[in-house]
Amino acid sequence: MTSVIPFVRNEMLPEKEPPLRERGVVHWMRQNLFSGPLNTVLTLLGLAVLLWVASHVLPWLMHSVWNASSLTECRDIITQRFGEGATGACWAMVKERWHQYLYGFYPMDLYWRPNLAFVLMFVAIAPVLYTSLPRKMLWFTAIYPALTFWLLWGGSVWTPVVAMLGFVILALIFRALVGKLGVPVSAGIGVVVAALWWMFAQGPVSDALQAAIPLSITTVDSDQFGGFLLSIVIGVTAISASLPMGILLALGRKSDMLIVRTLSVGFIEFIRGVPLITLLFTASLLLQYFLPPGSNFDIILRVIILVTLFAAAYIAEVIRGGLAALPRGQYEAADALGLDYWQAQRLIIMPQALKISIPGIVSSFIGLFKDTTLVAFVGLQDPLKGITTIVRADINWKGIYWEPYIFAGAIFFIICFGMSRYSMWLERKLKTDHR
Amino acid sequence: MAEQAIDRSKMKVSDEVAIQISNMNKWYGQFHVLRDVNMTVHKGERIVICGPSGSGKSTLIRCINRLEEHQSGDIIVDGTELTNDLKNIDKVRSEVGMVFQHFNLFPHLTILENCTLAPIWVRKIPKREAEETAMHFLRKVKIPEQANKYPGQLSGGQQQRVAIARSLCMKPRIMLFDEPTSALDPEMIKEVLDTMIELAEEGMTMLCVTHEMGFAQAVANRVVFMDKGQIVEQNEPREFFNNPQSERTKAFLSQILGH
Amino acid sequence: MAEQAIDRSKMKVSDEVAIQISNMNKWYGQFHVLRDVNMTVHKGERIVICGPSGSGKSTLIRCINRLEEHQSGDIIVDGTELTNDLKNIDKVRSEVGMVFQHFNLFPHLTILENCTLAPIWVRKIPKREAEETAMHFLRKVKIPEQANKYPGQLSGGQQQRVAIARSLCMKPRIMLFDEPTSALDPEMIKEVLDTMIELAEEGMTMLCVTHEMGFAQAVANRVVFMDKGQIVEQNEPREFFNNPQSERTKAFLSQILGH
Amino acid sequence: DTLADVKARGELNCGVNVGLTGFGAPDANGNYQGFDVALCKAVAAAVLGDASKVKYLPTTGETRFTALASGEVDVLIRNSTWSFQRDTDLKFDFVAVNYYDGQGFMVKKDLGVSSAKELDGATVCIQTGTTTELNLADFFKANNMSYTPVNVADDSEGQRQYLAGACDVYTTDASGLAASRATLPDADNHIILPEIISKEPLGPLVRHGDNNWGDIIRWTYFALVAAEEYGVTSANVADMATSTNNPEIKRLLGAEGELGKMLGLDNEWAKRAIAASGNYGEIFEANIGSATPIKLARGLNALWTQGGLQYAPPFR
Amino acid sequence: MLIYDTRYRAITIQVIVLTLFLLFLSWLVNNTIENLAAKDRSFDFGFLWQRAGYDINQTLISYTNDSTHFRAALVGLLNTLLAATVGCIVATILGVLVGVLRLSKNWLVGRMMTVYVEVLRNVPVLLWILLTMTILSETTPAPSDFRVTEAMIAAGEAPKATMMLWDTVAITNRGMNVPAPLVEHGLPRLELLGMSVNSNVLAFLVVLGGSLWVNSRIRGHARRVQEATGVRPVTWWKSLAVIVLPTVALLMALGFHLDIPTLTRFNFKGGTEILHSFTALTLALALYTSAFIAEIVRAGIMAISRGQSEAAFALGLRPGRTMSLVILPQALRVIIPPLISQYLNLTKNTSLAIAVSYMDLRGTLGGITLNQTGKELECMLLMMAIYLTLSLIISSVMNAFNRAVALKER
Ligand SMILES: Nc1ncnc2c1ncn2[C@@H]1O[C@H](COP(=O)(O)OP(=O)(O)OP(=O)(O)O)[C@@H](O)[C@H]1O
Ligand SMILES: Nc1ncnc2c1ncn2[C@@H]1O[C@H](COP(=O)(O)OP(=O)(O)OP(=O)(O)O)[C@@H](O)[C@H]1O
Ligand SMILES: [Mg+2]
Ligand SMILES: [Mg+2]
Repeated sequence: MTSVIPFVRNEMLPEKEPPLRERGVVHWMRQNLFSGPLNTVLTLLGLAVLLWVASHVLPWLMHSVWNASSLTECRDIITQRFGEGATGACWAMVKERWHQYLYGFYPMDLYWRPNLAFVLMFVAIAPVLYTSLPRKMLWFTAIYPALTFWLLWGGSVWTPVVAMLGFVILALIFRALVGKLGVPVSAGIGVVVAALWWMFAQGPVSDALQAAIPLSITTVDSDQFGGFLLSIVIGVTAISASLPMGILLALGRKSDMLIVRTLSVGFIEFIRGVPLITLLFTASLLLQYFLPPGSNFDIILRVIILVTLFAAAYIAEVIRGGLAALPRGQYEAADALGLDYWQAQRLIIMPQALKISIPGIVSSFIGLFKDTTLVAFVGLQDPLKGITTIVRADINWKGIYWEPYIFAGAIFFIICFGMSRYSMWLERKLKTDHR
Repeated sequence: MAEQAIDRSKMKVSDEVAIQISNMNKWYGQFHVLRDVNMTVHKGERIVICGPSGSGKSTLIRCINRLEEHQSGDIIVDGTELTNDLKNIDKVRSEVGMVFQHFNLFPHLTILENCTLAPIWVRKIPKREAEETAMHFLRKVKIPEQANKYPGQLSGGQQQRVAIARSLCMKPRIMLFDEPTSALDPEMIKEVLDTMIELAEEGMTMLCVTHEMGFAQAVANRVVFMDKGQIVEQNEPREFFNNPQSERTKAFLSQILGH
Repeated sequence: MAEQAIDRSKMKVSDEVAIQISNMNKWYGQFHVLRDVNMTVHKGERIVICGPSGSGKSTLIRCINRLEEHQSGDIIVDGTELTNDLKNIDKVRSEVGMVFQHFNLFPHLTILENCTLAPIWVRKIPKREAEETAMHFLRKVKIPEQANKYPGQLSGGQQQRVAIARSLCMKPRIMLFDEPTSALDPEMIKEVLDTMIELAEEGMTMLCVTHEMGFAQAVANRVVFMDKGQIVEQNEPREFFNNPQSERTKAFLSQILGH
Repeated sequence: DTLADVKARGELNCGVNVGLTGFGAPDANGNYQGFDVALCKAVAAAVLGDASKVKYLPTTGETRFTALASGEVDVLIRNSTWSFQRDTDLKFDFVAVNYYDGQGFMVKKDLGVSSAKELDGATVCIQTGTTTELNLADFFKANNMSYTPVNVADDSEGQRQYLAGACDVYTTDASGLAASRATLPDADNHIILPEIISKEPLGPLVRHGDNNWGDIIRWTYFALVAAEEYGVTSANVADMATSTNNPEIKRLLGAEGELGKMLGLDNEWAKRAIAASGNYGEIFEANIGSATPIKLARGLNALWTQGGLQYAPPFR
Repeated sequence: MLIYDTRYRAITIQVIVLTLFLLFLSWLVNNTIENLAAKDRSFDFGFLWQRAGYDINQTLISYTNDSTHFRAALVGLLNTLLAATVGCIVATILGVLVGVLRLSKNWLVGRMMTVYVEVLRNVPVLLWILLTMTILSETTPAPSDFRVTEAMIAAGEAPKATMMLWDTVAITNRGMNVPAPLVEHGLPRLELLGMSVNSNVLAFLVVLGGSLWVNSRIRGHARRVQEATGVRPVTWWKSLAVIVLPTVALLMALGFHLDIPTLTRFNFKGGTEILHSFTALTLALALYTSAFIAEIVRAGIMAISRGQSEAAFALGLRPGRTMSLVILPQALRVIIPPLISQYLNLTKNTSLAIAVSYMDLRGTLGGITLNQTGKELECMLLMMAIYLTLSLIISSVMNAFNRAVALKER
């Protein structure tokens, strides 16, 4: 039987560099590119694919033409410079038409208005995301929709102001009654009164105000909206308008009242079960059957409404996930403190659930934003197909096809990719917020 | 607990009834959790409820502020009967404070906001005033300096003390504790128990589910032992621990104290 | 541990060498984790490895069954040298069992399937036979009745015992343990240590990273202390604990035992 | 009452095609141009007194009739074929034919095809949702030939697919074919086959039930045709109104009679309509005529006096 | 008051909600009736039985322009299902591949896969459909490029393009022409349940099914042997023989031969033509969806902790076995639910087929039929109902699956 030989180290060994083959570029390549037969094959395959792509795309890109007034001219220039049979990109089209891709037919001298609205959007979102900002900024968030509406569509300033008054009335009535009648009833009465205001007082009051104090800017009609402006207007409006609806639907789906739950589930599953394009066709083809005879409003508005319903179903599912992630204890603590259902939802549950849901909401938005290209199928000027069709109908650019797709695709990529990265960053940041 | 001289003289029990539970039964589906529970709690009493896991202790105290609904029998809290009337429920809840095992602080609100939320929204107290009350109670649980931090930044013991302060801010007449220390590390348990002892000394009516027998001996004026949804034995602490009557109590105590 | 009379007489150490580590070095990128490690383990030895966090204990035993690759020096396990040769690695792995801190049971398989998976697919043992062996070892770790449950349905201590049984089913000659009890609640630690003691009594060669000093004193025939990737001290347990030589060991022990 | 609506709105909602070269498409500045668009402008000028008071609503093959039926547009001027079913079953009124067209075929020259009867087995690109689809099926059936359809969404897509060789033949209205051919880089390598397999009378259409509004569109259009017939152009219309002695022209231009009143407009309506983009001939030449890259011949669309079918009833 | 009593509160609210909902519903229906009356339209599906009058370029069931609109819709639906099925399969293969490669230690490949995923999923799917179509039709030769004329023979020139795979497959800018299976002396068609069934196919399926059954018996036997002795007998040659021989025998008996596409005046005829519109739609949808699937797969595999594979290695299992016995069975539970919702998305996205002239349900029922008949209300409602049914079927399969594989917990 061996006995243990005691051992004591008195001098500690110093740290040493790893042997040469474990360091340097060669090591890195061996480790990361050629660490085995399979990896070597993969690396070679990857290189081959890269080379193949480059050899096909690069010449075309190198032969780009930036200044020309028509496709024919582009082709001539390319033949001239690079010889017979050379092909190249004709970015001259983009140079001439880029503003239509971004703004559609929005009057050029008014571009500052959508630009301003776009910049202000970030100011409006900021206080929602960053609780460290002064709470007063939320007031700006509240008036932002009206402000944007006015900036984008123009006209009398009183129209959005009076419309906002409807919300103010709703809020006042709600506040006055909520103590006595509870949330659902007072909210219901508020909504009814506000709706009456919008239906009957909106027009006369804003006209009267406009007559008394004329304050207006140039009107821009919806049919002049197009390109990314249209996509962003539809996307942003639909997502923000769908949030409250999504919250209600998510609560409905979690409710223990059978009928409420069934209706919520039915709505959500119906919307999620049909392609967006059929809903768009509903907006353009079927709404005329479902609305009272004679009612007729803007196709963009109709599309926004249907897209909002669509987004609401998806947002509801996202928020449901957020709700599920909340421990039961939060509900119980709220109950034990004597908060009622709506107080608990508003003060305790929703702030937390929404925060958890931010990444999901952002990815719904990205999905929706990409899907706004489908409005081309109902005749709106989306940046991908709608504007491109128009450009191709121009006798100068008839027959161009890669460039518009690459241009619009690149912008989509930048926006969507940027947004997804931002939301990942935000998620990390919000997680450590309180540590 | 012994280290501290506990002043039992202040802990007066009055004759007024705070909670009256009579013939109360509760089922979860088919499962009979609480069976014919009868219990009278007087103002100022400090009752410790103990018993094996699953014996219905939590369920019992959760029935008292209607986090669970009972199916038969009566519960009268401070003169208000717990029925299906929402108004009564609201009234009872605002008189009864509850502290949970897992604290259940609201992580998105600061400590101060946690404490002022219910006073402002339920009691409709002006914010300024609510904050003053909150600071008062935070001082009492000895963490006024944490008022502007978030729950996530505090240790478990501190969080539980905040939870107690939060309940106190509603100025409840009765406090319920459901295993307030069992999710805590040993070092932190003492902080929380000290706070509870202080509360007891001020004459608060308390029902506390706990297995801290030291606490029971030092503070409780009555120990209730439950098993299988029934109250098996109750007695004042000294008698209860030294001279348990029922076999089940004996078995349970030997297990608990044997540790 | 003291409650139990441990029969050290059966734990014989033979002269045969089970593991021979010589001048072994390992780097993670630029970081030198293991520095010139030399160690000889004889058949039947029960070695406890301890040391501060990050000192390379886990890395060392993971090198022994090639879960990590070493960059210089030799490791010879049961006569097989660990090189890049896949055959050798397979051979070593089938002779060396390993138990992890987090059990790492396969949650989609029942306990029995967990235990028979490797024997069937690696050792090509008929299923019937593998199941018999598995039941044998499950009985040994005292949970034969759980054989058809899933890991998620067991407590932590039970899961760790299954993990041990799973390793044993491969009939290894050497067992490696990497902090097998540190993820367990105190009540469950004992169950697992008992199982390990039983193994030791049967003469299994064991290398065990653990901070359970009671276990070390009771079972180990050698305690190895590591720091900064080096073996700083090794000795038989009594000497090691009562008379540590190096300053580092002393500091470490005072910390561990001070608890 | 559409007229009252339009007047109250101060704007004419005109449903157009945005993807058809020469007939309707916005340019780089967003201004709509084209043969159909010019008629929209003329109507706006006649009704509202300002040719720019038009809101162009882009429609697709699928949405166009719904847009009209639902009142989203006041008039649809979008190369739509007048057919029995559309006039009756869909409850629309075609008020005139501003372009007599017919479905034709375009093929690559090197295919060596000289007649549509030789197209057995060919792959044919065709715009979906149009009458051409049915004509095509009927034509091949009648001639006992087979074909493979490629149903494309719009003209530019059709042209692209044809050019890429995804189909041997591109079929659409002959005007569209000519426009497409004109803009091909190698126009000479493509020929339009002689067969015209269908009648495609294209014209503006309005909803059933508002006859006065239909009359306004119809007679605005006829005013343009008549103006060509009488030599009234956008350049000389102001002079003509005062200087002419021809009573028909006088009535047309409002110098005599009360024709405008009968339509519910003022008497200058036709004058303004003609001034907007010129008479029918001018519009034709400016947008699709031989001076443009599209180079359409007048053909059937010449005035009846010149052997064509364009014929305006008398203004009296 | 009812609203303050917990017992009646819920019922009261539900009654109110239901009333409001029914009011809303009847408002909609009422509007629709009024609108239909105002437009002098009717609401009936009779048009489905009228002659369609148009042609469809890809039909899985027999269809001519004399068929009814109903049959056209059916053709469209089948085309939708075909694109969806093939798309899902390709997307899964690509997605799994990319997801696994993205986890690979190979730096270059890892980066390339990241680019693949990010580029594909951050650009609208419509663009991918249009682009794929453009690439397919721009980079392939026209049918005429295959023609060999007298003049060319004389000049010794080769045609610009030639057929592939021993002159059996022609890829043109319209589609892929591949050989089609034909039988010389086939069995007569069977009339079954009012449907005409190709009995050759039936016979083929019967024989194949039989072979597969025998094969499963052989494998079962092998498994029992393995359980008893630990050694698995070699069975692959038995399996091969059992599956191949009877099938080959049947095909020979029927006089099986391939119908090889040949160049005619305009197109390749004979064989089966796989249109580019189909390929482009399916491929683009598959590529787009594969980016999402790759992320799902990656997340699924990463969700299985490293500990699992280490434990398997420590037990002596080889990496391949570890993957198949330990990692995949667990990862699949995580992967499959989101995977199926991707299938759902893909199925819904096939409605973009019109962008590349593929005649799916949207193209027939919701496109040409709608246009020719003007029955937008009926067509759109019918179409929504069909898509909804498809979705519900897929998601109920998913729920069933989830319930079946849920891990057992305490
Ligand atoms: N929501 C519920 N639905 C069904 N059964 C429940 C529910 N909550 C608790 N139970 C059951 O009721 C019994 C009593 O539960 P209770 O939580 O009151 O026990 P307890 O005495 O507090 O136990 P512990 O010491 O473990 O907290 C237990 O058997 C438990 O399983
Ligand atoms: N995969 C790895 N890559 C890089 N560094 C690593 C890796 N694994 C471990 N290390 C580092 O190697 C050192 C030794 O790690 P090891 O896990 O062996 O320590 P340990 O002694 O087992 O510590 P503990 O008691 O915390 O388990 C640590 O500093 C650790 O950070
Ligand atoms: Mg409990
Ligand atoms: Mg370790």
